[in-house]
Amino acid sequence: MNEMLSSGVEIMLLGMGIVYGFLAMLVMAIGAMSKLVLRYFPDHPLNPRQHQIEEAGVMAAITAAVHQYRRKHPKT
Amino acid sequence: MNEMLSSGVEIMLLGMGIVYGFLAMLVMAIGAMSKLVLRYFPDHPLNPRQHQIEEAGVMAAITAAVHQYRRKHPKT
Amino acid sequence: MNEMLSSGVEIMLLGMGIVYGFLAMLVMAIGAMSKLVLRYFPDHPLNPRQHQIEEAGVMAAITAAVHQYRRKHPKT
Amino acid sequence: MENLRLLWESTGLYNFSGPQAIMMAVGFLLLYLAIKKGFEPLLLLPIGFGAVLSNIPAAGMIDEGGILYYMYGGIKAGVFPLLIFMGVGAMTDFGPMLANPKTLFLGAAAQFGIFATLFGALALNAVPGMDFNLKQAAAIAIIGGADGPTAIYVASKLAPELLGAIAVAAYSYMALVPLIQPPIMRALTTPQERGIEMQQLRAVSNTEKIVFPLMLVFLTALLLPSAAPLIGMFSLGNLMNATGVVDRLSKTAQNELINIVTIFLGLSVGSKLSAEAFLKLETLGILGLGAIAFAIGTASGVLMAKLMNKFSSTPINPLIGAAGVSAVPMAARVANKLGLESNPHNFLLMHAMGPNVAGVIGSAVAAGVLLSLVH
Amino acid sequence: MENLRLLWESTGLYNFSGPQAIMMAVGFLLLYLAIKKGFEPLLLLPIGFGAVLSNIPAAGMIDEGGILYYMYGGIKAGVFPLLIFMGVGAMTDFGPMLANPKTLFLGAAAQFGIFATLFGALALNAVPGMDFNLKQAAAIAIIGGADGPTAIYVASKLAPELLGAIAVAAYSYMALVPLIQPPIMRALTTPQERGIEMQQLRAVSNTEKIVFPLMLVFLTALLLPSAAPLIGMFSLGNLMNATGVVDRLSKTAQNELINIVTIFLGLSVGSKLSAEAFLKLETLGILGLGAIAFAIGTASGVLMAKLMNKFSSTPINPLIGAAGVSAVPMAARVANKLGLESNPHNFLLMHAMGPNVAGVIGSAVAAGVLLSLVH
Amino acid sequence: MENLRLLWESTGLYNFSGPQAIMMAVGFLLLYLAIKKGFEPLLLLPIGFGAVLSNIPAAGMIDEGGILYYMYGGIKAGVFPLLIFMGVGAMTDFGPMLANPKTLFLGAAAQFGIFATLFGALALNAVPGMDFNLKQAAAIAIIGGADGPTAIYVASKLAPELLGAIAVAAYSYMALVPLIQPPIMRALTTPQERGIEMQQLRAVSNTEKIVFPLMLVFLTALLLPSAAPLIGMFSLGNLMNATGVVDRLSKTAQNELINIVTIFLGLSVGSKLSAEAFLKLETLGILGLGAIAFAIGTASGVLMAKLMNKFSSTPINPLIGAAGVSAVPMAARVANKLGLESNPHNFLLMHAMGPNVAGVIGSAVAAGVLLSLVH
Ligand code: NA
Ligand code: NA
Ligand code: NA
Repeated sequence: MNEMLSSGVEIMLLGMGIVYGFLAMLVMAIGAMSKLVLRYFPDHPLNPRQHQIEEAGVMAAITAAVHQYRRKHPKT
Repeated sequence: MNEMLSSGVEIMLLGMGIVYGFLAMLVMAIGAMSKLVLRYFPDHPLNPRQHQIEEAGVMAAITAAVHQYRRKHPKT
Repeated sequence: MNEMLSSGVEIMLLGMGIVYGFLAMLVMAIGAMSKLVLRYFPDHPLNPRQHQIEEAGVMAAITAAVHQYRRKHPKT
Repeated sequence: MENLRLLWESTGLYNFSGPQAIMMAVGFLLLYLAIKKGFEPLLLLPIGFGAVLSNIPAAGMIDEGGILYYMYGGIKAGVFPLLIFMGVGAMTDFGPMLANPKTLFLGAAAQFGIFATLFGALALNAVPGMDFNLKQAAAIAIIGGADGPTAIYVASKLAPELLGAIAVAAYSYMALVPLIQPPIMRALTTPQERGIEMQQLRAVSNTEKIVFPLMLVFLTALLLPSAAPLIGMFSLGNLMNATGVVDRLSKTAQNELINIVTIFLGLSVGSKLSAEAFLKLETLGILGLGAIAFAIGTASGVLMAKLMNKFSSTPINPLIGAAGVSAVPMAARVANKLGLESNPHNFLLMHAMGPNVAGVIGSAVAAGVLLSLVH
Repeated sequence: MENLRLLWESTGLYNFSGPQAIMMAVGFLLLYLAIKKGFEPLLLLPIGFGAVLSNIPAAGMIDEGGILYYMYGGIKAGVFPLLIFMGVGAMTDFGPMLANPKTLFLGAAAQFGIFATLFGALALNAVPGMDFNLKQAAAIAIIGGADGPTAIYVASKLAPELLGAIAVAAYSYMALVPLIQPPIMRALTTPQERGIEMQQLRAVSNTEKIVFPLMLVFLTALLLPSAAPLIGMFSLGNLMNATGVVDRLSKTAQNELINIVTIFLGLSVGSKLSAEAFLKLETLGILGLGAIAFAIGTASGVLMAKLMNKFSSTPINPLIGAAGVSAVPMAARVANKLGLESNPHNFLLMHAMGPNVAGVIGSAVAAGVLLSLVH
Repeated sequence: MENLRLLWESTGLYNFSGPQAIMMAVGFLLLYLAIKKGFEPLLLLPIGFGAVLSNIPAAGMIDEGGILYYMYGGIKAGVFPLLIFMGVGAMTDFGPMLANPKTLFLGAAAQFGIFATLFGALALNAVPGMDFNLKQAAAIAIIGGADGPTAIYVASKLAPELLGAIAVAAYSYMALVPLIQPPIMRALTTPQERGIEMQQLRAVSNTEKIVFPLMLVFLTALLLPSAAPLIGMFSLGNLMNATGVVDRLSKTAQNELINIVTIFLGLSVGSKLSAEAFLKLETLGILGLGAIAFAIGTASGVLMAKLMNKFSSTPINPLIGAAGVSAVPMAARVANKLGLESNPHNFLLMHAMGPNVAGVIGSAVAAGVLLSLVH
C-alpha cells in the first residue's frame, strides 16, 4: 500500500518532468524550425481558408454544384 | 414427418400470435407515447423537410457549394 | 543457375505469347461485340459526360447545392 | 512444354465443370436482370458478379485466402446484414406509421406469408427430391418478409447452405412486387374499395420520432431478445437520424457505410451461389415457395385492411394492406398506383408508408420468433 | 405448449436481472444526456445505445459471435482510437500554437491533472471497497487528459475492465467543461487579469505547418516511443491535411472514416458497460476522480499562465491556461467567453487554441509515459 | 531512479540501431518526394509515413498487436490491392480503347518490359551479392507493369519480403514517367512520326461499355483464371460505373472506399520498409531493374506502334505506344505533350488513353501468367 503510494509519487514527478521536458524541447525545436523556414523557405503566409473564400466566387460554387449534381445522377 | 408438420403448425400459430401480440402492444404503446409527448413535450410539428426547403434559399445553396468546392480543392 | 535462366527465357516467351494471344483475342471479341451491339442494340452514342454538362444548368446546380446544404445541417 | 501443359491445365477451359458453367450463366442472368430489367440492381449486380467470380474454375476466389472467402466472414458474423439494417433504419421515416399506428396491424397480417410458407416448405417434403429440415424451412419462409437484410441474417444463422438461393429469391421477388401484387390486390378488392380516399395524416412531432425507436428497442428487449440484433441496429440508425444531433454519423450510415457493406455483402452472397448448393431440385422449391410467400403476405395484408375498414371510424383503403409485406418503398408505390387507377384523386402513398415500415418491424419480429423457436 | 414455455423463457422479462435493468437505465440516461442535453452526442449516443443493446438479456450481442463482440475487437487491437486520432489530427490546425509556441507550456501544465489523479486513485484505496491497482489508477488518471481517443487507447491497454466507466467519465466531463471550468478560472484570477488583451498572432506559413508534424513524430521516435502510436497517427492526419497534396485522403480521414469508426467505437465502448463491471463502488470513485482531474488540470493551466504572464515580455491572459486540458474546442471557447465577460474587446479564441491543441500533445505524451512506466 | 533508468532504456535514443535510423531517413525522403516533388503523393505519403512509424525502435507498431501489423493483414489477404483495383476500374473509361481496339496490341507490347526484367533479374544473379530466386524475379519484373495495385498484389503473393522495395520502385517510377519516357520516345521516333495526326475516335455506345467488362471477365475465366481476382475486381468496378444503375456503389468505390484502403495499404506497405529487408544490395538491383523495365516497356510500345503504323490503313502516331505501359493517365499525357511539341495541332490524349487502359489489362494478364507459372 505504502509502496504503491510512493511509486505513485515517483510516477507523478517523473511524468510531469517528462511532459514538461518534452514540450519544452518542442518549444525550442519549433522556434528553431520557424526561424529556418521563414529565412530559407519563405512562402506566402496567407491564411489558406480566407484565401480560398476570396478566390472561390459564384462561378466556383456553380461548378462545384454541377459536379455534385453529376455525382448524384446516373450517366444516361 | 408428421411430427415436423405439426411442429410447423405450432410455430405458425405461435409465430403469428407473437407478431400480432407484439405489434398490438406497439400500437398501444405508440398511442400512449404520442398522447404523453403531445401533452407534456409539444414541439413544432412541422414537416422538417419542407421547413428546410423553405429556409434554404439561394444564399444557402451558394454557401454549401463554396464549402463543397473547398472540400474538393487543395488549400494553397 | 543455367537452368533458372533457361526457365526465365521460357517464361518470357510463353508469357509474351499469352499476353499477345489474350489481347489479340480481346481485339477480335471487341470487334465482334461492337458490330453486334451497334446493329442490334443501338443506343445514343452521346458522350455521357458532355451530355450531363449540357443538361445540368443553373437550376440543377442550385438544386444540388440545396440538397448538399440539407445534408450538412440538422433537421430542426 | 512442361510450362505450356501446366498453363493449359490451369485454364478455365480445362477445368470447367458443367455445373460451374451453369452457375456462371446464372450469374450473368442476374447481372442482366439487374442492369437491363432494373431488378434491385444495388444488390443483384454485386450478387450476380459474385456468382460469376466464385464459379471461375481454378481461380480459388472463394477458397481460404481468396477475397470472397474473407468477405463472406462479414455475413457469417452477422455484421454485414446488421450494418445494412442500421443504414436502412437511418433512411426510414416512421412518421406515417406514428400518425396512424393502427397500420401496424397490416404490417403484422402480412407476415402470415412467412409462417404459411414455413408450413408449406415442410409439406413440400412429401415431394420426392425435396428434403427441408425445420431450420431450412424457417430460413426459406423468411423470404416472405420481403426484407433483404432480415432474410440474409436469418438464413446465415439457420441455413447458410441455402443463403444464395434465399437471397436471390428475396431480392428478385422484391423487384417483382409491381408484377406479383396487383393481380392479387385486384382480385380481393372491388373498384369502389380501391377508390376509398383516406383522411390526411396528422403531423408527427420530432419528439415522437425520437422516442419511438427507443421504445421499440426497449419492448424488444423485454419481450423478444432474439430479435434484438435486427431491431436494435435498425432502431440505432433510426434514432441517429431522428435526433439530428449526430447528423454526420447518420449520413455516413445512410451513404458510404451502407454502400461499402452492400458491395461486400452482395459479392459474398454471390459466392454462395455454387453449383453444389444451387443446382438442386430444392432451389426450385425455394423459388416457388418464395413466390407463394409474397402472394400470401399480400393477400393477408389486403384482407386485414378490408376487415379493419369495416370496424374503423375513419375509412381505410384495403390496398394499403398489401404494403404490409415491406419491400419498401415499392409496395407502397404499387398501392398508390392502383388507388389512382380507380380514383384519380386518391393519393395513398403516405398512407401506405405506414404499413410498409410496419412490415419491416413485423418481419424482424417474425425473424426473432423463428430464431428463438427453431434449433 | 413446450414452445410457448420455451419462448417465455427466452423473453427479457424472464431473464432480466436487476443489475442488467439498472445498466439499461444507465444506457437510456446516456442517450438522454446525448440527445436532450447535447453531451458529446457523437460519442455518447452510440455509447449509450451500446449499453442498452449489450444489457439485453439472452440477446447475446456481446457474446462471441455477436456484433458487439466483433466490434470490440477494433478497440482491443487499438485500431479504432488510433484511426479516430488520425482523423482528429487531420482536423487540427496547429497554426495558433506555432505562432506562439510558449503556449505549449500551458498544455504541459494542465497534464498535472493526470498525474495528481493517479496519486489520488492510489490514495483512494484507503477507502474500504475501493481497490485500484497501479494499472487501473493510471487508466483512470488519463481521464484528466480530457481527450477521448487517448483515454480509450490507454484504458484498453492498461485496464480494459474499466474501459466503459473511463470513457463515459471522459466524454461526460468534456461535455461539462463549460460548467466545471468557469468557477475554477474565476476563483484563480482577478477581473483585471481576465481582461488582459493579447497581441495578435503572426501568420504561420504552410511550410511550418507541414514541417511541424514531421518534427513531432521524429522527436517522439527519439524520446518517447511508447507515445508513437498516438502521436504518429495524429501527426499523419495532420500532415495529410497540411500538405494539401492528398486532400482526398485527408477529407476521408476527417469525414467518412472517422464517422464509421466512431459508430463502431461508441457501440463497443457501450458494450463494456456491463453490470458486473459498472455497478461497483469503484465506478463512483472513477467518476469522482475524473471530476477532480479536470479541476486540477484547469487550475494548473491557469496558474501556469499567471506565472508566465509575470515573466513574459508580451501579455498572457491567464484564462487561456485552462484551455491546456484539451477538450478541443470547448475549453478554448470557455476561455474566450470568460475573457469577453471582463472585457468586451477581448477575443481570446485563437490565443486559447494554442494551449488547446498543445494539450492534445501533452496528454498523448503523458499517455506514453504511463504506458511505459506502468506494467 | 529505477523508473528513470527504465524510461531511458525505453527511449528511441537508447534503442536506435543504425539501420533503423537509415530506414527512417528513407521514410522522410519518401515524404519529401511525395510532398515537395509531387511523386504519387496519394501512395508515397502513406508509404513514407509507414516507413517512419515502423522503424521507431521500441514502439512495436509492426509487432503483433500493433496497428501496422493489423493493417498489413489486408495486404496479406490480397484484399486491399483488389479493392483499390475495383475503384480504379470504376474510374476507368474504356471508351477510347473500344473505339480503336487495335490499341490493345500496344498494351500487349509494353508488357515486354515485365518479361525482359524477369530474365534480367535472373541474369543479375551473376553479380555477387545478388541472389534472386524465380519468385522474387517475377515479383520484381511486375514493376514493369507500371501499375501499383497489380505490383503489390503479385509481390504479396510471390515475394512479400521484397514488397516494400517493389512498391516504392513501382510508384516512384510511375511518378518519374514524365522524365523516363520522353528521351526513349524521342530516340525511337522522327519528328515527322511524332507529328502524325490521328483520326478522331468514333463515339462508343453505353451498351458496348457495359458489355465489355462482362466479356473481359468471361474470357479471363475461360483462359486465365489466375488473373481472375485482379481482372474480376477491376471489371466489377468498371461495370458498376458503366451501367449507371448502381451509381451510389460506384461513387463510393471511387471515393471513400478507395481512399480508406489507400491509407491502410500505404501505411502497411511502408511497414515492410524494415532495415533487414531493405538495406541490402538486392534493393539496388530492384531499383535498377525497375527503371530498365519501364524503359524496355516504353520502347516496346513505341516500336510496336511504329510497326502497326506501317500496316494500318489509318495513321497511328508511334508516341501512343509508350502509353501502353499503363501509369494511367501520366503516360498518356506524356504522349500528348510530345505530340504537341512536334505539331501544335496534334492532340493525342484520347488516342493514348486506349493503349493506356489496355496496358492495365495487359499487366493484369501478365500478372496472371506469372502467378500460374511461378511456384
Ligand atoms: Na416484412
Ligand atoms: Na489533454
Ligand atoms: Na501495365
